[in-house]
Amino acid sequence: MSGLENAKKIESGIYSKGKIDLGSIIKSIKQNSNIIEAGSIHTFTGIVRSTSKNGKPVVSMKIDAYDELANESIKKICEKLKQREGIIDVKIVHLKGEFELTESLVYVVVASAHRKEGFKTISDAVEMYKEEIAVWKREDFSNGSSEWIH
Amino acid sequence: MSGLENAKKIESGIYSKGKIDLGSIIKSIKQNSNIIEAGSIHTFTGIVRSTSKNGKPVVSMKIDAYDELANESIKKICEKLKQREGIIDVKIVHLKGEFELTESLVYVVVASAHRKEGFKTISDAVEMYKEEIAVWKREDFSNGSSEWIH
Amino acid sequence: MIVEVLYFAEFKDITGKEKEKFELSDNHLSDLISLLFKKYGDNLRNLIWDGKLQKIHNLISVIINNQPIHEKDPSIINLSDGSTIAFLMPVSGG
Amino acid sequence: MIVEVLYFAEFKDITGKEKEKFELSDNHLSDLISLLFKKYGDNLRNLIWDGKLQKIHNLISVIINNQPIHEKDPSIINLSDGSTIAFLMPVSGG
Repeated sequence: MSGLENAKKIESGIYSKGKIDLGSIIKSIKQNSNIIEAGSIHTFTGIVRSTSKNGKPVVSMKIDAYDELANESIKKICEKLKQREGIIDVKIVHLKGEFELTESLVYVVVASAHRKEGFKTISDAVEMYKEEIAVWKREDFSNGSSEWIH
Repeated sequence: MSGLENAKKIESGIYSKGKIDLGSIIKSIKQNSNIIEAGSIHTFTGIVRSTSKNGKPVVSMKIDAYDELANESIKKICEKLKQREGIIDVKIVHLKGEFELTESLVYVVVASAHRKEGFKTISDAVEMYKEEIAVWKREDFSNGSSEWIH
Repeated sequence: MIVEVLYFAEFKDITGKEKEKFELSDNHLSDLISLLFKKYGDNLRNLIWDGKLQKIHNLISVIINNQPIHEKDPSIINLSDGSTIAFLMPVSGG
Repeated sequence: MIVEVLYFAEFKDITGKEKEKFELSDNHLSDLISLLFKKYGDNLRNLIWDGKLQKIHNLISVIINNQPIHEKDPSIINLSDGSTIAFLMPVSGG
């Protein structure tokens, strides 16, 4: 556990690529004063896939965000989910910038008393951020064309 | 991505506490040659909770394992789940030894093409290892007594 | 009066800018939209304008000073000096 | 012949050992079980023995050479020189 006491507290929100990684979010959640009530930590990491939904070969991706709006929606989602019985903490960190294949775009971390509510809540958190936060992704294809996804 | 190419390949199985962490399992999964087909990485970490199922205050925990049997069952579970459509990789690492509150006991990591099958498969992986692998946990209570859980 | 437009996603690609200031002669969003169409042409017009209904496309969110505006007729949306305006396409988180 | 018993969880706590060798005079599991009961008494007996049915408890898994044995009557389970034996309580992963 050495070093945990000094881990940086990480707020949910939009960050530039490279500013944050999954390990530091987990460390930050482990500093929550209620973390001893947690039995599990669940994470979701969205990464750049080499194929678009309609099967085109993707070579890179760009994420743009309206930080003020997105940060507000992300905080609302986290606060709402933290009200649930057995949910100790919820963090959503969405990165923006230019991304290569397999690079991480977004992290969601949930600490819960029991696994059942943890699995449910992390899945709900992902559906909510995909619907609600002011973030856009552009897929760049191998033929040189690009497309913003909506 | 620096350093990824040199990340150690980590096999699923039983390890002594301290031998492995979540970050190194994720790094290992990112070396899978099919990882570019993945759109999400899901993780589950079981940690020591300060309360037993029936409400007793827990101060520490011990995990014992029959390594040969447990390793075999873990590998079977991972191989079975990797057969599923859209599942790129599955790793289960169960630690053994003496654990303090909030320390990690077990890691499950799933890489999947789409989030839907990732959420389903990581939840199934957790239910399967809880039923099938030769691992036992003992809760140590604040009054000095202990109990193996079954 | 001066207002500022924030550009995201397609809008950033079309304009090549993150944001841009415009001087308006009246205080309706329609005035700003005419300037935008004049400067960036059909690429931008096709993105936000519903030519049939002569309104902003239903799927475009209009944001003024970080607040969503539900009205889609730009001639009855008021702006003030210093307002920030953004037109948002449907979101698509990573 | 010599066999080895592997102890896990409660069995490790009761015996204070990870594993232990025993010399058997015949090749049935019942011979080993008598030695275990003699050495470790009721603590161990209560864990594995169903006194009513005079068999190994249904919830105990008997493992010989890393293979589960489904028979619960120790007098018809054969051991060989060098066999490893374990009695397992129901599992409880972390």
